[in-house]
Amino acid sequence: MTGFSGSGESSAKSSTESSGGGSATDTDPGLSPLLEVRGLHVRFATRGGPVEAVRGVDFALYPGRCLAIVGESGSGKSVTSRALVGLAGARSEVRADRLSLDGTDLAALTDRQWERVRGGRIGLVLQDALQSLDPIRPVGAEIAEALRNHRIVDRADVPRRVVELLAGARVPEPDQRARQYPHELSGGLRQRALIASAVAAEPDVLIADEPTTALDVTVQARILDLLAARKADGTAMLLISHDLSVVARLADRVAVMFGGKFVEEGDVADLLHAPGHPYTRELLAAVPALHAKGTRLAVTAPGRAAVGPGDRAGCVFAARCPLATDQCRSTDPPVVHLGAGHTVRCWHSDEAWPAPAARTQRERGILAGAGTEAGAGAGAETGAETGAGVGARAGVGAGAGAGAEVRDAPVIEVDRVSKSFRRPDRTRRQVVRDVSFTLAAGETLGLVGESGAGKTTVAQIVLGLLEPDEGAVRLLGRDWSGRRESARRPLRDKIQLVPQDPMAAFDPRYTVERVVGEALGAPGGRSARRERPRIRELLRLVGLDDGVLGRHPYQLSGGQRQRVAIARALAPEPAVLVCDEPVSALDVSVQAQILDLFADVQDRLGVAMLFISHDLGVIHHVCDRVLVMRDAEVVEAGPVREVFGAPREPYTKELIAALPLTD
Amino acid sequence: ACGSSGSPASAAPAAGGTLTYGSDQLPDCLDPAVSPEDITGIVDREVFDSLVSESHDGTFHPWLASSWSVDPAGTVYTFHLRTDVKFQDGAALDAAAVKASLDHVVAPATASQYAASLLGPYTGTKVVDPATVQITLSAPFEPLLQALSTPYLGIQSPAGLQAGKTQLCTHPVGSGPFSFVSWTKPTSLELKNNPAYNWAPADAAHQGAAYLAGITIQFNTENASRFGSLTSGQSQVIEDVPPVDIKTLKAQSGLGLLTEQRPGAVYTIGLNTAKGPLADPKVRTALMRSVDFDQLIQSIYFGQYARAWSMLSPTTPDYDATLAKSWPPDQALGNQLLDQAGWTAHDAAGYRTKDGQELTLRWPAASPRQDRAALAQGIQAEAKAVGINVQYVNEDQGAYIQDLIGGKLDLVDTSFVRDEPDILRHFFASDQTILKGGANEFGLHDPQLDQWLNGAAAGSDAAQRKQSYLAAQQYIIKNALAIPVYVPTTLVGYQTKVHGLALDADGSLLFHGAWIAK
Amino acid sequence: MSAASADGAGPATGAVPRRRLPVRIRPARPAALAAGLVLALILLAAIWPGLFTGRPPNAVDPPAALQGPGAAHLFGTDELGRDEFSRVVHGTRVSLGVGLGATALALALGSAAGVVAATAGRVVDEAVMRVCDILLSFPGLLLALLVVAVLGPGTADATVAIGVSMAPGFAKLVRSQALVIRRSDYVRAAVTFGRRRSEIHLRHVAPNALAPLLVLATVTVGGAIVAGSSLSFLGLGPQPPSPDWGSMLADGQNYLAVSWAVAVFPGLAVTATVVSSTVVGAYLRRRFEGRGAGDGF
Amino acid sequence: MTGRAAAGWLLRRLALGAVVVLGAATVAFLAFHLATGDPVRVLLGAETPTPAQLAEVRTQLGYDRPVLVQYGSFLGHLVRGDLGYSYQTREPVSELIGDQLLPTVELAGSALILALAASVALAVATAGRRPVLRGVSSLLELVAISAPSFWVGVLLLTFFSFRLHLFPAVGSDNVDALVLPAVTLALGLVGTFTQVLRAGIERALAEPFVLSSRARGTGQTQVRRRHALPHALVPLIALSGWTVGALLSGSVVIETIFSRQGLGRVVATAVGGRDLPVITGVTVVSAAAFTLTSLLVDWLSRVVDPRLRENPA
Ligand SMILES: Nc1ncnc2c1ncn2[C@@H]1O[C@H](COP(=O)(O)OP(=O)(O)OP(=O)(O)O)[C@@H](O)[C@H]1O
Ligand SMILES: Nc1ncnc2c1ncn2[C@@H]1O[C@H](COP(=O)(O)OP(=O)(O)OP(=O)(O)O)[C@@H](O)[C@H]1O
Ligand SMILES: [Mg+2]
Ligand SMILES: [Mg+2]
Repeated sequence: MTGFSGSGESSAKSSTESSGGGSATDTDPGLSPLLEVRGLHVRFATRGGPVEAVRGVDFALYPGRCLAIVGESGSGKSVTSRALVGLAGARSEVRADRLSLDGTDLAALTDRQWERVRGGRIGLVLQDALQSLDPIRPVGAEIAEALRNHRIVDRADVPRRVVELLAGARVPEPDQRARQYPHELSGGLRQRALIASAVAAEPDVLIADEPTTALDVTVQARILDLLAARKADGTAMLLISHDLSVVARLADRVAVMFGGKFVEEGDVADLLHAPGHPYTRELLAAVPALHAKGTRLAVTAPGRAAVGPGDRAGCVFAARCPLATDQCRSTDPPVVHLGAGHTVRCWHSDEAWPAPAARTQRERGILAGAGTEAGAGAGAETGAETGAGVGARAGVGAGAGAGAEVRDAPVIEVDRVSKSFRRPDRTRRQVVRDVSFTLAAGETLGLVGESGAGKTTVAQIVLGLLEPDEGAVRLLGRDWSGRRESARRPLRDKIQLVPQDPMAAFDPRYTVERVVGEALGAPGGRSARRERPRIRELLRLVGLDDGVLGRHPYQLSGGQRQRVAIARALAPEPAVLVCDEPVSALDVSVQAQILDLFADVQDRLGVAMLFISHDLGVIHHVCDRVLVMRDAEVVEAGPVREVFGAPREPYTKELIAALPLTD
Repeated sequence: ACGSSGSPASAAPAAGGTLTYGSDQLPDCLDPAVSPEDITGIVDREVFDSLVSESHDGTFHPWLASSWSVDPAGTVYTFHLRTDVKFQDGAALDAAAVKASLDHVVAPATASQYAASLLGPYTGTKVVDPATVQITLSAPFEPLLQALSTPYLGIQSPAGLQAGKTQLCTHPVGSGPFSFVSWTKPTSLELKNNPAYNWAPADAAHQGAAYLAGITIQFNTENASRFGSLTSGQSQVIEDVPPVDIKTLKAQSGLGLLTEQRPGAVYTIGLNTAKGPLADPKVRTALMRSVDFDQLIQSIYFGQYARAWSMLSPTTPDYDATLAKSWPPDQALGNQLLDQAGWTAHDAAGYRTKDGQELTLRWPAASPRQDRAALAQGIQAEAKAVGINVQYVNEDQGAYIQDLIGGKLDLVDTSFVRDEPDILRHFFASDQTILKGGANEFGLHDPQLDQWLNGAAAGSDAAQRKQSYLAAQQYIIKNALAIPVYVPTTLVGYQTKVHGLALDADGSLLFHGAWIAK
Repeated sequence: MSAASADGAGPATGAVPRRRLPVRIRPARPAALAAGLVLALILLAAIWPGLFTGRPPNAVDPPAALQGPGAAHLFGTDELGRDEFSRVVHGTRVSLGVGLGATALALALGSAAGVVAATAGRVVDEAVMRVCDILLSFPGLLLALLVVAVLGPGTADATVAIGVSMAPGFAKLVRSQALVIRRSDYVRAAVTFGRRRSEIHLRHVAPNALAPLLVLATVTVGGAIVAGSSLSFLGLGPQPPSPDWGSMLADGQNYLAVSWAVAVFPGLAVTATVVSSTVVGAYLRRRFEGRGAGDGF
Repeated sequence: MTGRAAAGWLLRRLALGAVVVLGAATVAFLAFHLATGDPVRVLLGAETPTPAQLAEVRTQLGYDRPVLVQYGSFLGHLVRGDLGYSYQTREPVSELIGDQLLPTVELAGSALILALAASVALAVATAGRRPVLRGVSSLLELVAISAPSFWVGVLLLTFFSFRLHLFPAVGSDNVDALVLPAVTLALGLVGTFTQVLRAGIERALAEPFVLSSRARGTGQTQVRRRHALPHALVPLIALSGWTVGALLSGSVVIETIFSRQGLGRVVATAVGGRDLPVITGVTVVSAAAFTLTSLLVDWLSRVVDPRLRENPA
């Protein structure tokens, strides 16, 4: 399955470039590299032709140091990491000029020898801790497996050692946990157990692929601490992440990957403060936590990393780059040294980068009629695809955006609502307790808290999809909770949902036209066609062109789908949008575009938003006020600036402290 | 035609060994007084002895009765019993035992399906002394001795008779050469040697206890697998070798075939003379003549079964050989007769109609054997050629009986093995309706036939009886009362290491003298 | 909406509707095309047998009985000299009729019961599902046999028997589909647009629950055909002289010693029909699943 | 899951099982009464009784009572294990079933073991590798699944028994006689099992935890054995209900072809002769067996897959 070819430095192909460029790997002259990779290529044979997932990557890992690879989804990070342990995948072809571990040529290993390297010399913590532990085996068995494979301790000592390792990974009550199954553990514990299994045989190299994704910020911080401890013990580490804040905490050096190549490499501080490559700059610009509310995040057009068939000439980022010239598109860019150990592959690394634009002052209260003009302005900034404009039809925002006096009238009043669910064992579990808040027109209220805190439940109550056990909800001054569905129906238009997973929220048989049409009260195929002009208008509002009208949701990208979902939510001209984790499934750059879109929509239409997220950075960027939930209760509430600037509750403090990159 | 297996030149009979016999029927009750089935007869023949024995030439010989006499009026039969006979349960055979046995046959509670009818105008049995028993009849009844020689009137142990209906059905106890051991429904039945046996019929080839230590009867209705069990050596003897396999059997060394045409009523299709289209003799004759039975039988039975021309089988006494080939197939005649009968129009499916009524004949069958179903389909196809729609429908036993009793059928197929022309009375005498246990399914009431058949049963003049039976056979064919189809034939396959197998007068297997060469 | 749980990869116990061939193939397009072609021929034979053979299936010719395959008789002849090829071709209609009829009946009965269970409240739901459980507690053929015992043997009766025995599987599937869909986000979304309950059922629940069902039905036909021919092999299906594959085989079994052809071709016909319909069904299912919908089966 | 919760689960399942068996019995009773034809006449078989006799038997058997009373007494007898008398053999049905159960279990058991062994070997050998072998294997499996067992049985019988004389054609006495029927019965299962297992193994092999295990230095074969196979067993266990049904249905046909003793043969004969008491009896017994199996299956699934313990039935 996995085949190596072309090992050895004699291969002329990429050596000129990498040695001539003086790869960043040379910057630790005091130490000899433990793992050395040069000219790594990985290609997959697929139905649609070969896919070049990794195209010539060079790096080295040193004991006690950490290299991070960042980059958007699909850029080839995971494939790179898997290639290092000889598990690139079925139908893959791996080529490397050099792939050596402590002087041994990995490319020449037999299957049996590989098995000794895996886990024994190189530990790999896979991307998805949820699924990287066998669900039908106790977690202890996985750790024991590593011990047995490498005969680390005597058979009889294995259970004891498993407990020690769990304890070492800071798992509380390790002897009990060892006997538990993955689904009985929280995400953080699972990740720790997984790390314990990866380091059980004490490998010299540890590769951690997105070790903190899908974890709550507080848990995330603890996992990073754990990895930092391994690093301090002298393990050479390769950290893979798309989250720059994580990287900043752990890594010494960063490589930015795009389209299967390292487009920029350097020491963490250098690279984050003085990014040289347009893509790195975009990446940094897209981090919401780094940018105040009211600034635009996205700089470039949406689109996935260009991992395509074959080695095309030209810069991999050219298609998305605002600075791209014909030269970029035709010729591979050279490696440019920006400073000590800071290199970038770009023709234009010296050119000025457009500063993140502050959006024009928020235009709440200004009549929606002005939309066309402002839309054109915004279009110029957002680039080609969104450029079609955030042009609102005159009427769309009218219901809500009716001037300053309306702004402060609450659209939603939530008064001491509580909700509990029956557990399978018939006890009740309090999911929401005594939650109260109001939401004014045009305002954005953030709802933040860790998983299971009850955020979605609050959203459902507000949407009138769940009845609170106690308390009441009022919508636009009228009773909303505690009424029959038929009585609620006339007001339904006024409150709409933007879901986390739009795919699941669309009828799989419907085309985009029908999806949006349904929200306009035209559910049939024919009636939707009659509404086509309005549907088009709505799609244009969210930056989609007519081409998507006839497509099915599964034929759209994640970002496009979320745009359709937003268009659909806007269709009935709501006064409130409830957004439940609307961007957490998206890549940073796509996330940035969607967040921009939300801001634009709110500017145009003046809708109020209840914005749910577990990502403080996103909340910080989007919201006016914030509610922090923990264990079913609101523990802190207030304007974003106050809560983030001076958190009062210990839990909030912990949350904010764990957020690495606030400015 | 005496059938017997093994070459006489072989070594002296060896005792011992269990013989496995594959039967193609599943018995449902082993009380001979209840069940009329062939397989019951075969099993019971080994378990029960009869008062007298009939040999192949039609003469009678002493068995349990050492001698007998008939009074001049032909209504009182006196039997002198052997005194040395013991039942398998240890009881001695005496006149009281014979009386108990016969009384059991006619008792209404027994609900005898066949045995009671064998006794004819029976009025009772009298114990004269322990060794003498008298059977009285209300009228002379010539077939009585033959009836008494069949296993269906075998003498049962008095203790056994006390045991009740279920026990009688499942645990037969008699005085025969083999005693019953066990019956694993529906697959097999075990018999074991009765070492005390020393009272074989006077005409038997072998006297004393049977050679075989036991017999295992495997019930195996699947033709192919039954035959397979013989070739693979799982069974030493099988009944009803599928005709298709006769060639294979003959070609294989170490296998032998015991074959004999069975006496009695041949496989016959009875016609509903009482109502429906077949009430018209022209239609009956048309059906009879329109089907080429020769070819069908030849191809379905691979030449192993002879074509029947009379209701009686050629091996039955008083068989009318002149009927042979007297009514050859003639579809032109069939068409002509049907036209004459008024069935002139044709419907869309090609069947004849009269007054808008299709010429449909209903022929139900209760889970028929495959060969008979095939035969029926052949008949169906040929009848269609002259425009008759024969509907051959598979029914369960209950529905079938209801159809039969209700007369909701036009055709019915039967055969009946018995070495007695009196079997014709069973089918055609007007008092032999099915409700009375007879086989006159359609309630035929023909004074002419009644006179012949009842007269022959009562008459003791052999020549006159013969005349009556010949006339009856001719009459049946002439009036198309039933269509004789083929002559059932015993086709017993055996491994040649089995010797001494014999067939009784009815063509049923006898194991008393059988032995297996070592 | 539940907190993180690993149910995504969880197995679906009991979700396997019984009485269909549990085939897990994912045929490629060429295989499906080939199977589709075979199936098309079979369908053509069922609709228009005269296209393939001019001989009547029931015409007997005793002297020509049990001939092997040859120029005169492509598949040979049976014990009555009937042309085996003609009988196999004409048998297509009977066997396919039983298979399709039973599936259609099961589909109708099952989806009616399933929709009722899913929509008519707890008590009805509970009742319908218990009845399904009860019927599912009979082994497939046994339930069909029970129905035949009640109705008596015959083509229509066998069809009904098989249809009834397959219906509970469909009912459960429809119900679970409907329930999943009812709890789905898109139905929730429809509620937020103020759609009425009845309208939601009509526009979202029903079509989405039924679509995978139709695909399932194509996979099920094969099982129904096998069940039908098993019944007729046992003598409980179409009655003679109707040329039916199962009963042809049952008859042919007796003549194996003379002619192998009588037992081979009807069995081949059943197998070819079932294989091709299964492949086509599996391909359709795969296409359907590929669209990201209905992974409920 | 706590012991108490487990006990509660078991109790609930048992209660549900009792409902199902009761329901099956009711269905059977209904079938009995819906069936056309007079049971008394069927019971009397070839006899041609007088109306008086009929009436007598009818009273004797209680068929003259109101249907509800009959239903009550039917259930009452059922609880005591009394299933009535066979029309055909006039034996108590419970005895008949008791006698015939063992050979069927023997046949079904050996077929099951055979099928499991063969399909595990096949699935492990072909899952995710050797595309040509895998293709051939899946085609053969499909044919094995699709070919009706009566046909396969007849072909095997012809070839191995009649032509080659390798195995006896009939009987249930010795191990030899079990080979062909068991193989016939197993063949259909092998196809299904292999496909299910292979799909399961392939699905499991694509899961991150397998990659994770490989990254720990676990070899190919070990990964298949330790991780993939147990996962593939879960759907196989879930299929047990189907399997039991297939085995029982299969034995009806196969016992007929091979003239074996057993429940299947009893059923086939009973249906042919519309021996409703027997059919009813077998129905109730098989419903009970089925219910027990599904209980066992659910329990087994919970053992194999701990995730299921979280969501009680
Ligand atoms: N087995 C495979 N067969 C074919 N293509 C593959 C395979 N594995 C990965 N790829 C492709 O290789 C590219 C890189 O994938 P990779 O998983 O390394 O991305 P990533 O950077 O880790 O993204 P993410 O952040 O989403 O994890 C993707 O385009 C992916 O589709
Ligand atoms: N319908 C329900 N029945 C029972 N429990 C439920 C139900 N819905 C939610 N819960 C439970 O209530 C708790 C809170 O759920 P909720 O979905 O509101 O959390 P959340 O804050 O949105 O978490 P996440 O960030 O994971 O989405 C969870 O533990 C969940 O398991
Ligand atoms: Mg990745
Ligand atoms: Mg949530």
